[in-house]
Amino acid sequence: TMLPDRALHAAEPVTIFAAASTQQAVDAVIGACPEKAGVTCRGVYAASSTLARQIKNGAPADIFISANLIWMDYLTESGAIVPNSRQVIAHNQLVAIAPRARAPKIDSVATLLDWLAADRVALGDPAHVPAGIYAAEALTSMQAWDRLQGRVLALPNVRAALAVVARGEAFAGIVYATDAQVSDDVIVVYKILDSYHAPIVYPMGQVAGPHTPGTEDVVALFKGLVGQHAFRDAGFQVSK
Amino acid sequence: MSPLEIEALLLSVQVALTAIGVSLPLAIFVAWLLARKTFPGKSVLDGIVHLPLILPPVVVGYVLLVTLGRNGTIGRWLFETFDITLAFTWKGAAVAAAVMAFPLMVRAIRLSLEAVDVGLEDAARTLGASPVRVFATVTLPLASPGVLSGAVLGFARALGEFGATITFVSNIPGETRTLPIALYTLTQIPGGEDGAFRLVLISIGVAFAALLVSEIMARRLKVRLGT
Amino acid sequence: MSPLEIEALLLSVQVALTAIGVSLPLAIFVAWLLARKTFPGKSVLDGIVHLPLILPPVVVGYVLLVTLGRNGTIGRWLFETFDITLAFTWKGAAVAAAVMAFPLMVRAIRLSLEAVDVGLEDAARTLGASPVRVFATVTLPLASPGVLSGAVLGFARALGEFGATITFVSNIPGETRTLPIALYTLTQIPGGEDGAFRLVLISIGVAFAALLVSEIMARRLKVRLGT
Amino acid sequence: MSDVQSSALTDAPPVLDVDIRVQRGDAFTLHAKFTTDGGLTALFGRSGAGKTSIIDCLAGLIKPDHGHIRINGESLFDSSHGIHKAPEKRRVGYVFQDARLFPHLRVRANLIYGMRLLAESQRRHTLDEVADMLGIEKLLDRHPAALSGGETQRVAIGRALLASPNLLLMDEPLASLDNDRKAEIMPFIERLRDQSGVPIVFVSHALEEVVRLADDMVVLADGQTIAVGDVEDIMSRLDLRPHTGRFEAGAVIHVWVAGHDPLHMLTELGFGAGSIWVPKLEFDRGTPLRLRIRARDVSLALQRPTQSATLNTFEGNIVDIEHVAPDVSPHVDVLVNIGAPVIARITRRALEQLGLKSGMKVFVSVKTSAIDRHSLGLGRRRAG
Amino acid sequence: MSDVQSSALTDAPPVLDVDIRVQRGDAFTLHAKFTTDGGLTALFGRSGAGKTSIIDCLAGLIKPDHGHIRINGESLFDSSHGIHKAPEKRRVGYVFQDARLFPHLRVRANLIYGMRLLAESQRRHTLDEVADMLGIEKLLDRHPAALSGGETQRVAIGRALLASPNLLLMDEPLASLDNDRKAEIMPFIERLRDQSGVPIVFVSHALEEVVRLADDMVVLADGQTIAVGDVEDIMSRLDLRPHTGRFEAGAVIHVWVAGHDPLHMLTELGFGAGSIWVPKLEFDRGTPLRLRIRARDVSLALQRPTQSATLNTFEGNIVDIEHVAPDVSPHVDVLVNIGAPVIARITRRALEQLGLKSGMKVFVSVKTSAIDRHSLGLGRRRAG
Ligand SMILES: Nc1ncnc2c1ncn2[C@@H]1O[C@H](COP(=O)(O)OP(=O)(O)OP(=O)(O)O)[C@@H](O)[C@H]1O
Ligand SMILES: Nc1ncnc2c1ncn2[C@@H]1O[C@H](COP(=O)(O)OP(=O)(O)OP(=O)(O)O)[C@@H](O)[C@H]1O
Ligand SMILES: [Mg+2]
Ligand SMILES: [Mg+2]
Repeated sequence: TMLPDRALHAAEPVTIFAAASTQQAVDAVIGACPEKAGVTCRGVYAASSTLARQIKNGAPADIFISANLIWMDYLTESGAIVPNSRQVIAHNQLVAIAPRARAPKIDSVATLLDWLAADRVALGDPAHVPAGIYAAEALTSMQAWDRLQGRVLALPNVRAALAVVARGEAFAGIVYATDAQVSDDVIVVYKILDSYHAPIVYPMGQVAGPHTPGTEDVVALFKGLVGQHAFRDAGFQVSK
Repeated sequence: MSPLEIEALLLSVQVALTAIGVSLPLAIFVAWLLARKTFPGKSVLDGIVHLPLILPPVVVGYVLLVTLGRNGTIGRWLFETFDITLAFTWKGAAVAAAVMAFPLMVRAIRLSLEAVDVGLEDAARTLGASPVRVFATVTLPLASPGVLSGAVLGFARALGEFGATITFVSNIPGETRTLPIALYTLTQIPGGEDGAFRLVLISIGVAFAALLVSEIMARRLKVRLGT
Repeated sequence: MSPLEIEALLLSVQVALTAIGVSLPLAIFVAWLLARKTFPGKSVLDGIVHLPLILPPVVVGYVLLVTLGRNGTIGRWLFETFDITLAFTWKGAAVAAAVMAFPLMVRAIRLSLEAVDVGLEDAARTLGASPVRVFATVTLPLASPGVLSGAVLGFARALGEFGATITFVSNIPGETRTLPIALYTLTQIPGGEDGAFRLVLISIGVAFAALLVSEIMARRLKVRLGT
Repeated sequence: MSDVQSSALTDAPPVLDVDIRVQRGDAFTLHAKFTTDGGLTALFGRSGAGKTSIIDCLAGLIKPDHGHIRINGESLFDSSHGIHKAPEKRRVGYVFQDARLFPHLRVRANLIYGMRLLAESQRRHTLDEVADMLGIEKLLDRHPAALSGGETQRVAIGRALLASPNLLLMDEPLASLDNDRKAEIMPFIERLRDQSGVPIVFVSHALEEVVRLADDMVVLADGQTIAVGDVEDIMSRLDLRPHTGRFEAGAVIHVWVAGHDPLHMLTELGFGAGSIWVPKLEFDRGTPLRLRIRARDVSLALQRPTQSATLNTFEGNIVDIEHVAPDVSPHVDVLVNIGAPVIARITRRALEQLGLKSGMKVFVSVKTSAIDRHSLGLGRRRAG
Repeated sequence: MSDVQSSALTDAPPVLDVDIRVQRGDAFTLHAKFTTDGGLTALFGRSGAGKTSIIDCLAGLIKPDHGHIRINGESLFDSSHGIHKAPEKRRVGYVFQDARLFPHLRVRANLIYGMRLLAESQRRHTLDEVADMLGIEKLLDRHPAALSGGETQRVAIGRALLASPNLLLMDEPLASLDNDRKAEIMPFIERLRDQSGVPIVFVSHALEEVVRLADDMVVLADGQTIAVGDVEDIMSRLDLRPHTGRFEAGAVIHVWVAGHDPLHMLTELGFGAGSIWVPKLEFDRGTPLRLRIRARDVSLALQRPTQSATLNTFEGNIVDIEHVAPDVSPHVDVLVNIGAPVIARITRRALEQLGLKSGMKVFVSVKTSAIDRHSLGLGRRRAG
């Protein structure tokens, strides 16, 4: 969508619309912007779906970092993202977590599934939360989804799932590795292999139309070492 | 309507009615305290009543989870004493809706209670009615437009409650997936707009029906109040 | 408080005050229409007023985004005619807050308007006051407790507004990151809990301050109303 | 005052021309039909007769189902022409039976509420003048809730007066006032009536107020207009006694101020064939007045009383003798013509003892002290 | 009725013992101090004197700052003992000046509101009886908003009566009623007073109501208790004239029913040294009554009037002559002892013409027709 007035706001910072789960890493990159890219940056964090809709409706974003492919595809198809600017800048991993006080010992998929079946399992809502979608996919691959579906607590976002486990409302949960880091009350009891689900990727793209000067430099910053370090520090895996 | 839509609709109505039905007496009591009594801590009570309005619903939901969840102090007590589980059940959804609707109900009822002529209450007392009876036979009937108004407001709010509900009781189909939660879910996936739009229409339909009923009741009340 | 907290606090207060300040006259007008007039489509108006209450805030925010965004019909017209941009600005946050608070304000004000003795309005008319003047000098002052109550309720709701706001105007630091949105942001980063807790306390503080002010105003009103 | 028919004979339309029907609830139908030529018109009737309903129609607060209301020929309401003027366009001052002070305004603001809406030139009274007359100067800064019942009513009267209305409606304005206060306020109403030219419609249960203040009288019963006419006519109509009240029967005669006796503080009032002494009045010689003489205050004797403290003794002839209510009352009313008609109420025993018959000569005594300020009304303009 | 001091001399405590101080707002201080021995006590005073405030204190709606209120020795309020009984525990029936009907209840439900709270055995009246007496049978299914002013007041009276109170408080209950209606209700109040033994405190502006109904009278001015006592005493105290009203001066004498003349529908009332004829009364021989004779209804002459229609003529001696208000009135009041004290109001001119002096013999005439039902009260128990 054309935004004729965008160029008028030359002094404005480069604005990065990023999935809330990437906030820590994106903040780190933004901190480096003035020095490394010669511009100021600001981060706007919300659910990928919210941000995508806003961009489609003319939000003043220069860069979009999504927590999944679907919303990036949605924007690309509607012409709001410069197609060749897209690049995956980080990966994530699913982990099974338990309250620190009740952490079991799990060494195989079989023990994992038995444990999951014993109580409620907190997930992001498989209907729409990416982490939940991946988790459901993984459990399906493990041929346990039908069995576990009834025990699933589908929560509005991963952080909510984390909180439910941290509070002991559920004794098991499946979240991103990055999220598991956040809370001291939970402990990772099992890392789910990538092979059980589609890769968990964080694509970045440049918003189409007139944009804030310096946007390209910031895009480069994310793609470069600064970005890689920031995401790795936040617990993501960084590909190259 | 699809079976899923009907399920969500019925659940929503059940949750909202339960929420209002259970919390209305308490709302009336608190409104009366605030309208007619002075006591230490009154403004603290007033503040607490308003909290669900001021805090983001997700925070309220989180607080509910912490206190009423199965590991929460109250939640555990409820479970051990009455075998009641609130977290992740429709009853919990009703609690969340009730909490969010509570300040609205209290405000409306309080306003009406404050408008009741104290002279009429005095008259009732000289006729031998105890304060409780005065309240039941004079104050409350005269404030009934406000009670109705508060109940309608609360019902609407309960119907629309989303943030606290999803945080406290999750999004369990048939148990806690109310209309707004179903609606929200649909907005989170690309192409969900059509389904979402249908749910919006259903929500609006429920709301209009509720308002219509309340207006009819209000008109009856007016006749009964002789105004 | 940290500069960021202060920023969010001031922004929230600014947004909430603007929201209430701008929408209150309209709320009074709509409440008056509903309380005193009969016209075709009255129940439709009543329904529309209540919609923001029934729909999940995210849906309301989305509707605002689509209509008032830069590409929305009304949004574009506003921009081209008055050079006003609502989407992704604090003004838009105020609009979102106002829309969400609107039904609460209308209900409270309507309730008070309905309680005003028509006999007093009659008396004012026999003294030569036009209906507008009667409204301004008799009806409205007598309904002022309800207006105040509605404004307080609306202000609290506006302060706590999250879903519609983040959907409509996003989460732009210094522009649209109000207290609830800052709170949300903090819950998304590791170790944000302490900060989030501080923000909850700040929110509660603002709310108590607002309630205190409103109670003082209510007491003054009571004295002025001679009751 | 006249019937609609007779008023059609004169050129000018009646000052007030009312002919309305209203249905209130299921049970009550009001049919009011009267005209007045200005001055003060009293609506008189039992509780529930429809007095307040009429006043509400005049003020525009109730819309009649049928008929018309005209002031000086101008329609305020006319069902056949679809006219129904808004209350605020009628410039009526209404003193409500239930006061209806604005609770949120202090007494001062209540009083000037209507006045402030008028141009300076249209204001006929000042706040100070009215507050002083009503004895409410000290209350100006109070809220209505802090007033006693009578204080409330006085403020309500002041508020209506200060709006300088073209028609003043008063619904039992004096009922909650004590006698002294009434005595202070009545002259003010009289002055309004006589000097302002503003027609006044007045509801009262108290016949002495009606006689003193009213020129015309509309008698209502069960929503029907039973009688309309000069107060004098109505009061001397024996068929209306059940409505106007039995005990307070009397006659009203036209008199004028014939002279003063300043030493004894007496005033001489002339009438057809003599004069009557009453407590001193502050009126100029020649001023026409109406004097109500209650039947119970009149004594009869066959011989002229001598060495009596009664100053007013007249010779006259018995015109008519009427049993008041043969089954329940020991009294008869004797109508005596002493140049003007007066009614004497005596017992049947006395009637028999004295052998009174129509046409007989009798001596009529009226005590000066039985005539009080309440019995006197200023004669109306057209009577002067 | 007596002062607090003198009541201490008797064994039984007074029926009602009130001694209270209240501050209302900045400007008004009320100090009420009176005792009564039951019966009907009238509070009399100008608008704003504090009558409603006293009643509110008795009902428990206002808490006095100091003092006590006792009924038959039992404290309803006592500041020195920290007693303040709740209104609903006092069993007072309160007829409010502003009616205060419950707007959401129909007339019937309003009426039985208090009655329903009583055990069957405690109910002294039935709904039908009271509705009939007040003429409100047809209104039972109405809402208060659809009542006229007088109808509202009648329902309010009924509601208080049906609560079968132990103390009845009536704040100008008759002010908005027409004379016929008053005449119907007053006998009921009299019966209540005489037969139920319920003490009644009654506010009225109308002296004829007070005289007819009240045993005792409390005169208030500006919040101060000016005088307390028997109605007879108060009414004949010349120093209270400014408060009790100048025109309505008169004397109240104790009489008893001495006989009847059914043919002429007259009743003979005996007193100290003679008898007086009045319209027929439905009382048995010997019934004690109080008779108020207005000064303005009494004539004086030096010779016995002959061939006069006045039945009641007495010989007496002038006890005292008092100028009513030398500067403004032509009248003097002459106190004559005819075996009982009566006051005659005559002009100064007549006084001079007849050369009246203290001690002179005079003939006093009282017209039978000047004595109406309003002038008569049943004598109180202790007087009987
Ligand atoms: N709430 C109040 N605050 C201040 N003054 C008050 C209040 N209520 C009454 N007053 C004053 O107290 C005085 C006595 O009032 P009260 O109502 O007892 O008079 P009242 O004798 O019943 O008069 P009325 O015959 O006019 O009803 C009045 O001067 C009144 O203005
Ligand atoms: N809203 C109403 N609905 C039905 N009936 C009504 C309504 N208002 C008044 N009435 C009836 O109409 C009749 C006339 O009432 P109105 O108030 O005119 O009487 P009024 O002559 O002023 O009596 P009062 O002297 O008692 O004030 C009464 O019988 C009353 O009950
Ligand atoms: Mg009336
Ligand atoms: Mg009073």
